[in-house]
Amino acid sequence: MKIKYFDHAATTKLNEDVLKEMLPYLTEEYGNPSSIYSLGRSNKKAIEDAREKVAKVFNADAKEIYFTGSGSESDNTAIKGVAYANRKKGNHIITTKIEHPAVLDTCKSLEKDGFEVTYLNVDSEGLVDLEELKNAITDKTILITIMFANNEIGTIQPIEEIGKIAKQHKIYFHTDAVQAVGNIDIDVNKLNIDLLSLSAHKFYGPKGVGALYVRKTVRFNKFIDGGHQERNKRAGTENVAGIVGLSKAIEMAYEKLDENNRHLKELRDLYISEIEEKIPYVKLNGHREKRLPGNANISFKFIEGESLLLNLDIKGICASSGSACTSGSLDPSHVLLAIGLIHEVAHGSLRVTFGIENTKEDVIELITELEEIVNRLREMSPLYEDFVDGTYTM
Amino acid sequence: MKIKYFDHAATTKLNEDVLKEMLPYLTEEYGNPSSIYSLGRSNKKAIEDAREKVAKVFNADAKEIYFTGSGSESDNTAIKGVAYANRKKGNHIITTKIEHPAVLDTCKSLEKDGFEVTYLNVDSEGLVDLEELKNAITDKTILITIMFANNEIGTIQPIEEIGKIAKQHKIYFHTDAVQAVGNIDIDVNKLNIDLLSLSAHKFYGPKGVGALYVRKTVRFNKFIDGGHQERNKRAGTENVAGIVGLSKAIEMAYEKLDENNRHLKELRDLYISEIEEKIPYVKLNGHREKRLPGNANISFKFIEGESLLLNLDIKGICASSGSACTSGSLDPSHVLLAIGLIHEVAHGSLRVTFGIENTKEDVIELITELEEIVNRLREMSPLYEDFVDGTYTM
Amino acid sequence: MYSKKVMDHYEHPRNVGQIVGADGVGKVGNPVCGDIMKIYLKIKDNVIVDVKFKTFGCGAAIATSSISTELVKGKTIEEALDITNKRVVDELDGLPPAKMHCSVLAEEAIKAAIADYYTKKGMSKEDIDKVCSLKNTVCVHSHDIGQE
Amino acid sequence: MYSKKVMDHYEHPRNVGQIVGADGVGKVGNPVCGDIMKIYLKIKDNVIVDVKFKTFGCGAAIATSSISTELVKGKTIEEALDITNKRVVDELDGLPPAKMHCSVLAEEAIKAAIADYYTKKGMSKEDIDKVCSLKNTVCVHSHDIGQE
Ligand SMILES: Cc1ncc(COP(=O)(O)O)c(C=O)c1O
Ligand SMILES: Cc1ncc(COP(=O)(O)O)c(C=O)c1O
Repeated sequence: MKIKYFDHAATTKLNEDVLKEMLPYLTEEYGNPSSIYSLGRSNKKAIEDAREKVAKVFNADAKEIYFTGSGSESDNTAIKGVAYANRKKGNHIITTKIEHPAVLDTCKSLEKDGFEVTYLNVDSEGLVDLEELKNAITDKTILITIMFANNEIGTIQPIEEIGKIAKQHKIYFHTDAVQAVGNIDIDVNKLNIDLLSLSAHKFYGPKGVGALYVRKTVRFNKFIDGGHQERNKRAGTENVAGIVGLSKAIEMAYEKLDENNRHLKELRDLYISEIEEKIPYVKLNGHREKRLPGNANISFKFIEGESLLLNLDIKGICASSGSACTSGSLDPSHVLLAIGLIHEVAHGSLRVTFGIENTKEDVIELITELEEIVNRLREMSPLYEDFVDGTYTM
Repeated sequence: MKIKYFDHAATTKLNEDVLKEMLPYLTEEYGNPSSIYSLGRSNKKAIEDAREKVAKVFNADAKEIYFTGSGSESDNTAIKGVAYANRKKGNHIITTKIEHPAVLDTCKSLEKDGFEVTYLNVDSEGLVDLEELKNAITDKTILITIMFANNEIGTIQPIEEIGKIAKQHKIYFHTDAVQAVGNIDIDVNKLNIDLLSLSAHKFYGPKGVGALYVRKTVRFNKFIDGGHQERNKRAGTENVAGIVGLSKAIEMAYEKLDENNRHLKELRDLYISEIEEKIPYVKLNGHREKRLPGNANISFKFIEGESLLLNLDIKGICASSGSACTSGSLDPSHVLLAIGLIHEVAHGSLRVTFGIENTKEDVIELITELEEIVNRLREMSPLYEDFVDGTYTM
Repeated sequence: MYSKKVMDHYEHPRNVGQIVGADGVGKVGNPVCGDIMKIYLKIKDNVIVDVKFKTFGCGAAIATSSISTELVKGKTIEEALDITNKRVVDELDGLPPAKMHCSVLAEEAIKAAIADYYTKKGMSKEDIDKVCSLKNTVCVHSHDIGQE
Repeated sequence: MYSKKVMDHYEHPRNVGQIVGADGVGKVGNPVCGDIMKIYLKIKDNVIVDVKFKTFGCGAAIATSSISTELVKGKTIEEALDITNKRVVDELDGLPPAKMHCSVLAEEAIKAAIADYYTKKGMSKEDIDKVCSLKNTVCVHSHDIGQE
């Protein structure tokens, strides 16, 4: 069965050209970048060239790019690194309620160690309130960490305004841009971003490699102690193939950014409008315009997300849900609850994230399958029965 | 020019069969292991199968294996993880002066945060003194971390005895086995090892992936905060291809352990005896018998290691040195100083580490080249001139 | 993740629907938790002659409901009351630890339907509780315990 | 890491050796640091007519010694004293930050040899210091500053 993949926010397929660039570093170019002989030096050079490529995308300097083992490691490094290096200045951090666990749980860890964290609310479309942000700032605030775009509902935050506020108050500004990179044009200087996390596998690069941009002026601690790699900021023999792959993937993503965005938005808008037209009792989650080009998150009322996913899987369709059953916790997605969804509507959410290889035909097929599955699941839903009977409303 | 590679302690060439096992996960099997559809489940299964394979090698349970991004991350996770989770029991850690920076610097970080660390001495052959270890134990000691085999001089520690002492005193025992894994048979139960770090690229696996064995009974904290991957102990989308590669590489290494060891020892012993016979004023560093099968570390007096390496590089020969000039610090290798070498002898050390693809002919060629280069460098060495003149001894 | 048997049941759930004029209806679970099961029983001479279900929930919830209806169909009430959540799990060739609560829910749904039947028959609440040993299912998944 | 020029000089160092009965010999550096340079000068009518060196040290130490001997050969003493470490670096098309100290060592070695020549001529220590401005080279690499 041919797989129809609509879960590009979870991960993407490694681009063939990217793999081609990686392969020498998985075969003949096997030296350790720290070695001084030519087999080592060529690997070192590959890493430095990769750093240049990544820096260029963000209008940054190569010395401001650090490679890591994942987006999560980048988030941990950024937040813990700034927190512990600037503890003398203050112990207060501001973030939001809808961050990825790599940010949220890092903040919670810091709370256990004497830091204070403000978790900003978001409105029903997932946007932070800039006034609330300003009011949260104290003279102990050392870091604002707010994600660029949300991984579940796709909402894009007013990053430029947040950057301005951070700069005015001389507070470091970190953004988890794992979902934004490859989809949105990002100039760290124009946007006043001091630290930025990214993960290669979200933009057709390999899994297990990330990067962190850190402005030259930012003081931050080393997270993984040991050798002098990454200008003494991240120990461990470098994943050279992964780093080369990351840089090629990001370069390709930004070469075709506009073209790809146009394509993704077309698929997304087609999907949303068709679903809203064809299936009753649905709700679009996230902001209608300020959202990632490939993201469509819709709740199908009266049904539960996991069973929806399993039925799609039977048809070879890959998508994702904010249902508790797929989140590994007791509650449905903290993001969906933060935008004010009641639990049962959150349980019925379906996140569809399009990628460059998806076609209009794919989307139409998806819609057709969904109509049928949603109908069937509603037919077997006691909530829907009660709703039809008039004894239940949501 | 054909490269003659004698730096297998730095890194190894990815085995072709290992790459073959990895490739599906760099192409069609691109799902996120956390996804519930089949493309995700097959990736999850690949990781769990890999975990089984690794566990089997150490006579451990699959649930005791955690995948990480490097040997350094494994060391950081083990030491910081145990330290912070057991702080209430005590704040004292015992290690040695000859650990890899991934252990040493982690211990130094912990010292800044209120932990106390004892750095055990080693004798002139690099062995720890078990009595000194016993005497160092206090009722605040929560962790002993001693490397299995040293990366520079190859000395293998009396791990079983250390394990016994740790067990008697109910102290967790971590060993950095990055250099040992793939070269030495390791049964974590027989040796009473509670935590063990390894790194795939040291045994013909890929760079950027490591693993950590942690006995079920050990309490340790999560190091990278975020998602629920690795049974909620290490956040971040898994490097599936890397993990699959690691498991295949370790399996292959242990299938042929005896055969490989016989080969490596033959090359090593040939090299050491020929050098000692043909080149005067040399010194073998590390223990003559209790050493890694492929490791030969010899100081060539009156000359400096980096220039030796560069001259070898010109001939396409890859090796390594404990000279300050290659260590990225002011001093020559802390390991060579710890075994009592004077600085200038430490500067002149050459580490040659053989691998399975090396042949006897390679070794003879290496010796021939070395003779010539050492002679030439001595001819231009003012130290050698003074030594010949009788105005300098070392 | 799921066994073949579970997958078969959520792909082709048996006895989906409702019974108009059922002799007993049980509804357990909570929309907040993401699981609701409703079981309809037709009972004749102490025997369950027909059974239908509706479920809002995950794949395991659907599969446990479906298999439970198969298990009770044609059984006496006493036999049906003997069906434990363990039996449900075994019949499905196992469930992931995180999904064990679904089997509990299925057991409870059957019991709740039988209790409803007894209530309609005029049995006292205490007597019903004695026979059916109804627990109150709450939002407790067993994930985290099961995974560690 | 190293420029082509540096690699050429450590691969084919010029003027290696010693001069028996040299007019001036300079030796700087420290075996503890891993760098020692020794320069031999033959001086006639205030002109450096021959120069040889021996060096214990890394590739950059050898290359800076080698290029320095080329730079001073045939020059007057005054011209030789004008050669700065910067000049040495430029002639080698640059050095990595961590290796800058080698160029300083080379400058010092030349000056030390000239100072030795002056000493043999009977010049006072103060006058020599004035002319040669000898610093004491110490074990300070510039790695960490250079890399950050
Ligand atoms: C003994 C030892 N420990 C730890 C490490 C670190 O491994 P990695 O570079 O894969 O992080 C190494 C390798 O350099 C090593 O030899
Ligand atoms: C917004 C966001 N942050 C962080 C991450 C973590 O990235 P990784 O899984 O590569 O560590 C993800 C991806 O899951 C994400 O979507």
